[in-house]
Amino acid sequence: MTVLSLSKALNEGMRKAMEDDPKVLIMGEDVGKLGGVFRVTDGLQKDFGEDRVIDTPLAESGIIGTAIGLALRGYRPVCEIQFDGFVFPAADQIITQLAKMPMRSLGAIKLPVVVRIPCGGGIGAVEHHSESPEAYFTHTAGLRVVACSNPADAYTMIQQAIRSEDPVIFFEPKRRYWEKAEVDTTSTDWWLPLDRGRPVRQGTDITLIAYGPMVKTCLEAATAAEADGRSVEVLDLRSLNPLDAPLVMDSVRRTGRAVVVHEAPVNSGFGAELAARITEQCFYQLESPVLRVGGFSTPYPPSKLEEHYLPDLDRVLEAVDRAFGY
Amino acid sequence: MTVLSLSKALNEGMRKAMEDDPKVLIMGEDVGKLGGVFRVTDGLQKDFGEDRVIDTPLAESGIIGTAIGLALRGYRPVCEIQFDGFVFPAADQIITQLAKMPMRSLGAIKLPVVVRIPCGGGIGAVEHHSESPEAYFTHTAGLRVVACSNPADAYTMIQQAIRSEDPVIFFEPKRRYWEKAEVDTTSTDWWLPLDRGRPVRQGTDITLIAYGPMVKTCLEAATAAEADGRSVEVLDLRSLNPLDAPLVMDSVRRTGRAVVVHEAPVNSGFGAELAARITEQCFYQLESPVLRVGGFSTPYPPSKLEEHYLPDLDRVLEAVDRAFGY
Amino acid sequence: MTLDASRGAQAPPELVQLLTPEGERVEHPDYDIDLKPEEVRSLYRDLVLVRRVDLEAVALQRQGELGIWASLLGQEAAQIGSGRALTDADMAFPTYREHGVAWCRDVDPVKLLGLFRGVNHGGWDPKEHNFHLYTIVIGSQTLHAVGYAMGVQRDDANAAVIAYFGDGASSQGDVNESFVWASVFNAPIVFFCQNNQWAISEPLEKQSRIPLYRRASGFGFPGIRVDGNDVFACLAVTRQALKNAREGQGPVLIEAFTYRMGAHTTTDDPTRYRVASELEAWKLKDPIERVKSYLFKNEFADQAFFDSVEGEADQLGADLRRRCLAMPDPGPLAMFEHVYSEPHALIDEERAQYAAYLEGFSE
Amino acid sequence: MTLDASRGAQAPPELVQLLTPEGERVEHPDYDIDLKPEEVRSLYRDLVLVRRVDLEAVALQRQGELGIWASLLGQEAAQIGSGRALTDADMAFPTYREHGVAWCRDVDPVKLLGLFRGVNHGGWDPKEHNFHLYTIVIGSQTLHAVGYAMGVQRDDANAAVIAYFGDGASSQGDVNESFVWASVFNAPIVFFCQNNQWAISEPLEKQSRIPLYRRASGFGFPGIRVDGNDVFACLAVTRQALKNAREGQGPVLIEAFTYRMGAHTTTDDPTRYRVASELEAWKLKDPIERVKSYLFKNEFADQAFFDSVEGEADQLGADLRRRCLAMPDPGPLAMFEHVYSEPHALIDEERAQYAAYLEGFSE
Ligand SMILES: Cc1ncc(C[n+]2csc(CCOP(=O)(O)OP(=O)(O)O)c2C)c(N)n1
Ligand SMILES: Cc1ncc(C[n+]2csc(CCOP(=O)(O)OP(=O)(O)O)c2C)c(N)n1
Ligand SMILES: [Mg+2]
Ligand SMILES: [Mg+2]
Repeated sequence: MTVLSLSKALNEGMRKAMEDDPKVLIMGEDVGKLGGVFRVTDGLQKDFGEDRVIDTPLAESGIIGTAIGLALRGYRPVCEIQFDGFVFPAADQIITQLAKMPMRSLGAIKLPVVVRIPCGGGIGAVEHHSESPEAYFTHTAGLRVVACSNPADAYTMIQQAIRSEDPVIFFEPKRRYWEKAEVDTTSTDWWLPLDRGRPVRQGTDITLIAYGPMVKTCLEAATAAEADGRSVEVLDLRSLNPLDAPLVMDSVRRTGRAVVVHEAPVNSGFGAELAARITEQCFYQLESPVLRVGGFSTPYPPSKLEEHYLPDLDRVLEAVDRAFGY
Repeated sequence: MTVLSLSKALNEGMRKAMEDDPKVLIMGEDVGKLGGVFRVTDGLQKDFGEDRVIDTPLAESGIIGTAIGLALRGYRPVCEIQFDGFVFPAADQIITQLAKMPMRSLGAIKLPVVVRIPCGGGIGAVEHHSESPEAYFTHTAGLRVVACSNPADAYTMIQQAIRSEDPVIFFEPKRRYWEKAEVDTTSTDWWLPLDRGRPVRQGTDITLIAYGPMVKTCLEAATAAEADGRSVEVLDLRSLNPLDAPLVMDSVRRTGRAVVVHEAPVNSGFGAELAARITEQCFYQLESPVLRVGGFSTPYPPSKLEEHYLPDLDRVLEAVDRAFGY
Repeated sequence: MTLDASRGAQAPPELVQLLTPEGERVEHPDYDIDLKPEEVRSLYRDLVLVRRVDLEAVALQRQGELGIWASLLGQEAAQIGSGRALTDADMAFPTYREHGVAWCRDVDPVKLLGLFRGVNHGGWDPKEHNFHLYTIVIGSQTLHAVGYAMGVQRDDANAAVIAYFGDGASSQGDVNESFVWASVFNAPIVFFCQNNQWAISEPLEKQSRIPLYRRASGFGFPGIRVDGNDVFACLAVTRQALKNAREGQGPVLIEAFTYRMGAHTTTDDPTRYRVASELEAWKLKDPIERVKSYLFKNEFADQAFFDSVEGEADQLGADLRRRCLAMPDPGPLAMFEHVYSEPHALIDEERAQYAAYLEGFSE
Repeated sequence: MTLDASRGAQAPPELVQLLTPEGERVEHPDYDIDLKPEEVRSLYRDLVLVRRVDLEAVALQRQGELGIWASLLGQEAAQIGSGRALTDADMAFPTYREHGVAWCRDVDPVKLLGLFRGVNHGGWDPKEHNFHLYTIVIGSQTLHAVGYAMGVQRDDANAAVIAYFGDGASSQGDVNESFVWASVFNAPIVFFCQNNQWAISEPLEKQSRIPLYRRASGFGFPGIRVDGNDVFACLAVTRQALKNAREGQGPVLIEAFTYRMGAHTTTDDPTRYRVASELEAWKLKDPIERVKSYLFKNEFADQAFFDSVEGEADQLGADLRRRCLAMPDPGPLAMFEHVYSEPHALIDEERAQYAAYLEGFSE
């Protein structure tokens, strides 16, 4: 057992993957000497050299496009997008090429490319540095989309993502980078498959569904709700595409109520998919509609307002209350 | 009353807008002499000149980026993206700039830019020419997203979109371009506001919700369902962002059942938002979950398979049946 | 120098030409090529055969057997010349029009038809032929090519990469980013731009106000303009560029100055935007005629040879047609295949549901 | 010629310099400028004042009053020189670091702080100052600038546009597309690239293997490299380029060869990736010191003048600090404003709901 911060856990996971497989490459802006603006790739260039940890020109489409080419040549590139809001110049390469090329090739091509995206708000940053663009990717067939919420998952999931033969969009909750926890780096017995979610708190009255940064917020809300006598179950989805549907449906069938929480705008967000799917599959068990807590239908606001924009304990609890109002 | 095809109605609408306001410009690939690959801008360059109907270099980010600049200078650019699948190189300019700049400016800037996107399948085309990317834009705050389904709406909505002070993503159902109907080009009394939907068929048992190309499909399904003794209401949303929520909710509260139909993949598609929102607002009235019919979680398939991928009368009816199974 | 843009553009003095439209061999200070008669005959054969493949495909489209077709008519020399310059270890990234390069890479022509017939999005194994799938999104493949070349560098392999794109594509951000990458990493790549003067209805002037080969200088690597209708020149220049790339000298941009003799695709109507005289002028520069003249004048081939190639072409065309019609349609559940390389719960669920739905009909 | 990249790069012979680091006026065959002493004093004053604004902002960030700050330290001459070349009718599109240009466009410095303090995303009216908002997404603004310039063309206005971007930005597709557009439409635009040698931790070599000003030649318009620490040269070269643009001669790329003396932003730690000696070498080329020397040597200014500017700077700094602290935080419902220019049902609904939610707490 080692105590690792989430960012260090990612770093160790990548290091392990690079040691295990010489085809694994790291690429992105400032990932080399600087170790990335969040230091997630700290020390890797020093140890693996400039050919394996590549400081790229400043162009996100170029990063993903060349990563695809490297993958076609047998490499396994792990790309860093510096901040969530800067993934959009790469949207075309991700959506029309990375996601679709394997199917286009009738299976002749596999693209084991990982796109790491530090995501979400809460760090007092300027515009474009606090976004949660996951719904753009969950809607894009051909991609796997995952989000880690804690150091242990960060450590295992990044390795699994790198080993996956499919392209993986890998969300990292930037405001949790510095949170620490024990991680067992000596065994893989405890690893959960990459496409499985995890119940992080048992409960009987309502299910909170979250991923990435909001898992912690939901756990806090669950604890607070307990004081009101409500037994709250919390699920950490981990994988958004594919969804661990059995996990979600089993829980909601038991509790009869669900609230989905994410930082991205509610409107057309991933919570909509969850709500729609849960309602379809648990219609007779639902005591209240699946409620959604998330960002508003506005651009991410200036940081002085982010506490209002971001779901917090109070807004989650208010939704829980509303759910019980039905 | 004139009989116009949908594409000609768009053409006439743009012509009218250009006559009314010298600041209106058309820009895009092949929009000039060729009149666009679907001839939607046919004849406009001849009549308004190359300064107002601009054949651009082949780069979608450039089209939207320069359109933003022209709008900053007081122009009202109407951009054509040649096919749905080619909007992604412009994703960054649309999502981080066009959508967000007005808010960024605290209202000092308005961006009356229209982005026309011929969308959807059913024309036997090759990859990237049959997609329905609306959900990427409904999730993007700051944009208005609309879709026309018939010549009359095409004629009015394009003019309203051009007059709107907000950026508008304007979807045109390419497989309906050649369908004709009477359009009253002499009066504006009958115009519906751009953000309002329209019931296109009255019914009492179930509500079909569609937009763009699927409106016609739903109308056909409704007629077929009548034979089974089911009275089906059909709504043409027209505006996806904002949604005409009163229209939708009133209908579903009356019928108690709803099926959303679109060509885009169901997973994280716009139907999810509708389903989630309807369930939240009509929970007690719903006799069955809101069901969704749409594309599968695969890239758009080769055209020999598109009849399977695209929702058709049978798949809509099957969903209607399923809804009545609850 | 007889070749010009025929739209009043100056005859580009920089253009590398080794065989005139009249079939005369000419000298060039920097490039030369020594071709034995049988090599020239073999080039001629390729030119004729790919033109026939193309003509047959156009005919198949007319008869409704293909949804659309992008003809290479007029660009045979650029494609055969550059394609034959490749070694087996080299890798090529095409657009959607490189049927001639596909031919050089031993891709069975019938496999090219799948995409246009709508039975698949790409019907061959790129690794088997070192020929990537066709890419429709303009310019995207140039970045894949550079990435691949960076892989070649890391493998220390004796190989180079060639990326095809059009004059229109030169405006895309991706293409310019690929120039940045290639230059910064000194990647072993040849950018082969077929300037066929048109991007659908837009003439070159809508993409650039200077010759395209000069774009490279802005990124710090050499650009060369070659007579794209001269198969000798295309072969010589591409061969040299690939060799330089393999030897670590980094990227080169080749602009093959040519002409799209046909419509953009079978759905296009070029009479809407270009004048007939332009086409007529370019017909005089036909890439096949000049090789024929050369062979004939030099008595490197006789009528029997030309007849036999013609016969081969007839057979190829008939065979292609037959095999096109025999191509099986994919089954409906095929669309769920290969979306992911590993099992995926949602796809499995949808496949099962749709299979059940189809079952319902057959009952 | 004394200025070089100080990382072993060759001293670029092409660099336009009119004032040496030692404060000597030098001649240049193509560019000259005739500045009266009071004009030079005024330039000096601007340089000193914007540096003070910057220093104060850095201090405010250190004290937690700003979330982050992007310092212009070292780039004052590039910004004041180019900024002062603009006429009122000209339009400027900045990145996030053009505080000196903002100063020239009469944007109250306190308005620059809003973005960095997190009270807004952009605090001034671009139309009022003909100075667009800061743009954070690298390179995006260059396309806006070209579009704006195309509007200027259509208005037949006597104006030009200037687009600022960094060396790192030169790799972005958008920037290269803006070159294509500007060239094809012959737009009245000056691209002003501040090559401050670094894009966060990446040295110029990661973006280009040749001097950046040469990029323009690949797109068919002129590129010029100017000593970016020489305010005279920046003013002269930019003025000329803008004049040419206004007169219909199309785009120009100016590469201002300068240096980012500070960290990328206040959250950056440049000691991780660059050596101290580099900074020391560039200190000798300080953009302010050389003007001071020049004024002093030529007796165009005395100590009293320098003292008075210093006093003004002190006041400006104190004033900025006071007004920064006094900046009101936005109310929570502000985030629903200006998302759309016309009423929007969803925003209205969410605003009302959130207002009610907040009400709930105050009860
Ligand atoms: C990103 C993108 N935008 C638009 C299109 C539509 N389109 C297909 S081919 C073409 C013109 C391409 O011209 P060029 O690059 O010169 O190649 P050519 O067809 O002449 O070989 C266009 C605009 C596309 N395929 N991809
Ligand atoms: C599209 C995009 N990608 C990444 C970033 C993160 N980022 C901010 S500044 C910067 C470096 C910019 O370098 P340069 O263009 O040289 O400008 P400078 O900061 O040196 O003035 C990066 C990578 C961004 N803002 N936008
Ligand atoms: Mg072309
Ligand atoms: Mg820089």
